[in-house]
Amino acid sequence: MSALPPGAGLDPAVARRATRLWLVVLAVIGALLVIRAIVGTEVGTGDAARTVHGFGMVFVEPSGQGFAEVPAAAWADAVAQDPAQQRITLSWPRTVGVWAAALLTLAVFSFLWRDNPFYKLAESIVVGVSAGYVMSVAAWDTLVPKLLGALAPGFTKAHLMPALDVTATDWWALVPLVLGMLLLCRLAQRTSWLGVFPLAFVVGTFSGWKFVQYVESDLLAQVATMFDPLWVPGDTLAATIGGTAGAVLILVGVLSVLAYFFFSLEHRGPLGGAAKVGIWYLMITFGASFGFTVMGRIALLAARCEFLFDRWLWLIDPAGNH
Amino acid sequence: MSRSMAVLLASLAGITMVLSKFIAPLGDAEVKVADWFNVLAAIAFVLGGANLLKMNLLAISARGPGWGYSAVTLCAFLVTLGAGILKVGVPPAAAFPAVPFSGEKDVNGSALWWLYEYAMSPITGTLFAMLAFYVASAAFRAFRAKNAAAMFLLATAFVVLLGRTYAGVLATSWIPHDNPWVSWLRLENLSAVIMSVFTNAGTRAMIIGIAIGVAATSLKIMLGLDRSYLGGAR
Amino acid sequence: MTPAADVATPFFVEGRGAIAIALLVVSAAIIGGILWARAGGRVKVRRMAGLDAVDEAVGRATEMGRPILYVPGIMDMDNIMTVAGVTILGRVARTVAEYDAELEVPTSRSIVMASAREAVQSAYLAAGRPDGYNPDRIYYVSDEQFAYVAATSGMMARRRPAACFYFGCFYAESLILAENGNAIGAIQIAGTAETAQLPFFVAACDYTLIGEEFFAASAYLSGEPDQLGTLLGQDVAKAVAWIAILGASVAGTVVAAFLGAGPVADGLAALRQAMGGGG
Amino acid sequence: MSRDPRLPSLADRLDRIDRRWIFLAMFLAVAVPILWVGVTGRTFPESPTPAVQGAFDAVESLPPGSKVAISMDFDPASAGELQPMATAIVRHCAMRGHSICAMTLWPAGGPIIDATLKDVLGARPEYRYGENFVSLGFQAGNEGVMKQVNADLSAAFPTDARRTPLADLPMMKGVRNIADFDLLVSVSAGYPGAKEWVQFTVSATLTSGKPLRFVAGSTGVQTPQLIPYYPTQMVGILGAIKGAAEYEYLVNDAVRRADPAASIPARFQEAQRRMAPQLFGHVLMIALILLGNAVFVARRARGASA
Repeated sequence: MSALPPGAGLDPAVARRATRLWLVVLAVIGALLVIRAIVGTEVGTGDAARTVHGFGMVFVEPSGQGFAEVPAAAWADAVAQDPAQQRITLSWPRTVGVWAAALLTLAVFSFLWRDNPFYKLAESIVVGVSAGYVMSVAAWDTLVPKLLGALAPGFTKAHLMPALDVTATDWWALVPLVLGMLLLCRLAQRTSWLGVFPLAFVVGTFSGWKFVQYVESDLLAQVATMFDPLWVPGDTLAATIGGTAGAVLILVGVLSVLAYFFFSLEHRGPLGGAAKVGIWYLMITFGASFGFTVMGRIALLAARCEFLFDRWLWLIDPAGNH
Repeated sequence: MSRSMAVLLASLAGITMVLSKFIAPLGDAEVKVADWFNVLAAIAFVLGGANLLKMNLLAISARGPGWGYSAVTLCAFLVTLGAGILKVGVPPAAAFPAVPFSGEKDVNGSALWWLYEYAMSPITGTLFAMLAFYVASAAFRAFRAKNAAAMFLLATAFVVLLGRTYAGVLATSWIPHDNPWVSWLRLENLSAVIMSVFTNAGTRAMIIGIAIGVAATSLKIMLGLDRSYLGGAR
Repeated sequence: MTPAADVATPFFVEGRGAIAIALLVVSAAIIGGILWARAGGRVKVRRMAGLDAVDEAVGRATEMGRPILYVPGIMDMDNIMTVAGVTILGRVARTVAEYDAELEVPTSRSIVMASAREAVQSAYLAAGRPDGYNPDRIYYVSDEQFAYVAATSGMMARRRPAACFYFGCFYAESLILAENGNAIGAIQIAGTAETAQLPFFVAACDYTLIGEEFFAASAYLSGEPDQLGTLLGQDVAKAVAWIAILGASVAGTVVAAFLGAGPVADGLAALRQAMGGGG
Repeated sequence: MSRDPRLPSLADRLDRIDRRWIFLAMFLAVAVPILWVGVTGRTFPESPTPAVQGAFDAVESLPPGSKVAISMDFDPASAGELQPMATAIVRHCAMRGHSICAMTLWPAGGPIIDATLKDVLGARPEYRYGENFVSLGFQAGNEGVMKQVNADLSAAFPTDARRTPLADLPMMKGVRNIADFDLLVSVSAGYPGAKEWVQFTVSATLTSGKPLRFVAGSTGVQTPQLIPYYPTQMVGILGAIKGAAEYEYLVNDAVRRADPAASIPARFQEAQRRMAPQLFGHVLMIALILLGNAVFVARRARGASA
């Protein structure tokens, strides 16, 4: 394997080799999918059991105003009872969706190998879709209820959000509207100086807010936890010694880590010693935090693998989806 | 001139917020301000969206390398925005059949739901999952016992990793669990001790330091000493 | 929203004495530090290797003709870490302007983009290079965390910045960015107060500013007396906290081990409750 | 050095190993056990830690019919870790006959609540919406909402997710503020989440005469930040998928003790199933750390610059 970092490859010979390599990878993936389809999957039980060669399929049945997903086994059962039934059907949008999701998943993983057109495609899609998504959410969840709903409650309730719980106009909503308009003045060169006022307002208010919040719930409350006695009697001598040692180690740790954060004194002499112990505590904290996080990250990878193996390839079926 | 006014505005706004925590009639200022900020951030999307359009349109018109990806981004953005704002494929809410826009914007089956479920969610989820690979690579490279501090980092990560699996439980299962003098050495207990003593102390002290750092930063903003977020470099 | 005022509500919120005192102490310490520095008092600040390396990193990027990446976190301006990140950006941008290097700032929020542009533009102005400022290199990507990461990682793989700075509020993206920066051989300097992400920056970056150090960075980089005075003030506040912690611990121990239940124990419990330290 | 410096030693080569080999190893360590467990259906037993036992006991010890509020503050990106927790806790509450009130402060949390409630309560006809369980849905405002629910729940959530006013829901009779619940659970992936619930809601009730019992479920990365609040401000913590697996085990164990013949549906063993890739992933991480240090020591012994 070459040690080339991802993205390097402007040399045409390298680029040609990379293209060939990608063709091979794609051919292998394609062949595996064909084999998967030929092998097929048995869905349904008893008399309804049948082998299907498709996978990554989603079946739906009507439910309320829309459709609900049902396991492939339910479809097999329904077809076994009545081959002409139209209640449980294959959902093309959802099936295409599962395949799109699976291919996009592979495209993102391909970045681990190196930057490549598939990753770039996935990247372009996610940037566009997510920006559009967050803006839609902001429009419907914030602008409509909190701005339009506050300033024009009658119109909003009649046409957009009948369930909105407002009756009278709330003129306070003009404040963010004016601030927002000032911010948008940045779009034009001549008026862009007005854009600093909303910035000043936001940063100012939140600095006041966070000032009190952090001093209250982090500084004061954490100092207050240190009222815990150092002497911790337990049921047994071992418990007493253990509890007391723990309490003393906590105190030593808090004081020495704080000592590390002193800026106006060089880390020499007793302060230097304390700061060094402080660093050790910090490193233990980071090590533990790292260890805990690894767990979560592996779980996420497992979830993606399960998606590929379960919902797309139908290799496993732990939750009885097909 | 406008900058000085802006700094004054920041100070007044900050001081008002501080006072609101102590003066009862100002008590609901926080909720209001949080609402205002959300609305402002929503309006600011016009700035971000305009920038996104501009950057991608420039890239497309320049036909530089990779302009096709810009076109994809642009299409994905406009399609999603259109689907979301116009609630494409969203039936009216059951309670209000006469109001066409009354349904939830991302109800199961709608266009926005499809884009979220099958495009955005798998990509972002996979990017998140790639961390599993990166933690492995970082662990191999960075966790080396170069000095005492690194040794502590390494040893703790090791114990926690081992203690959180069945393997760790097996590895120290020979230590009697009913002898209080040694039972804490069992890996699953040892990682709990690390968490409740060392991590507890380290986190507490960091939280205290951070609170003081936030206080200093906020005060500097309210006093007008830090103004570079407004372009007021000195 | 407002309940009917059938009982006269007091003008001041009750039970906020302890927090008021704490705010006054912290404010007095920091303002005192500023005044001390203004009056010509000497403020010595210990070295912070991570910040001393900023110049070196920018210089190296200039030599190699590669851009410099600056990420001000992924949160909005209502987060103090983002404000600190933008402030540090102002200082870093000044160095970048002096070296005439190329700066790249992808942001995850529209308002942060606006603020970062202000900070960078005025830094270029202050450095005497207003022409070097290019607002198009400070751009909005997406509010979605991982969409932002996808675009920034891709950009890193293609433009190969020689120096990466991460100053602000970070979540899971910290390690993705830092590992990708590592793979392209960039010098990386990070700073955050998001304690959960510090291990990853420590593992994958060359230098990491931990917690309060991150908030001290802008003052340190500016080198102005006012700013250094705030560091002194922070230290005074920390010293008070240090003594309070020691005092609390001793008091708690004496009460628990020797005095037992009684008026002193009640007083201590009341004090603890007023400070919000639970039961 | 006695060897030809142009010939890199094994340690040198390992030191410069292409990280993609590590990626491949990690992929295999996770993917193979998933397939193995998926095919055989076997899981590992768990031994619950005190923090998880505390959470379990908090639900177990409440008398049937108690009111439990659950805030599902996460999005699909963290569902891998947190969904099994949310499912297990809701299921445990349902087994004990508690009333469940779900809410979320994350915009993407609404569908998660619906799916969880449907998944667990769908097969329990005795659970009727509005009487034994409600979903308040999503409310924007982060800490602002948490402060509001301290004083007045209906100010923060005027209606439930189905736009029914709270006053019209039988289950919400007698619930004026959050402290009227017997237990608050937050399953959270970050901000706002368990930490904020402690700071703004639970802490506020500690002085009000009726302390609110609080259980947190959290991602691995957030768990260390919650440790300082346990056990004073929170009675239990479920940390990461391991915490979820332990809780699931306790719940499933309770089911089996009540009825030894009961079969546990696969979807209620999700976290336990996930522990197999965890085990191999962790072992790989440990091996990588050991290998990294072996390489480091070997190269240092040879005098190579690190």
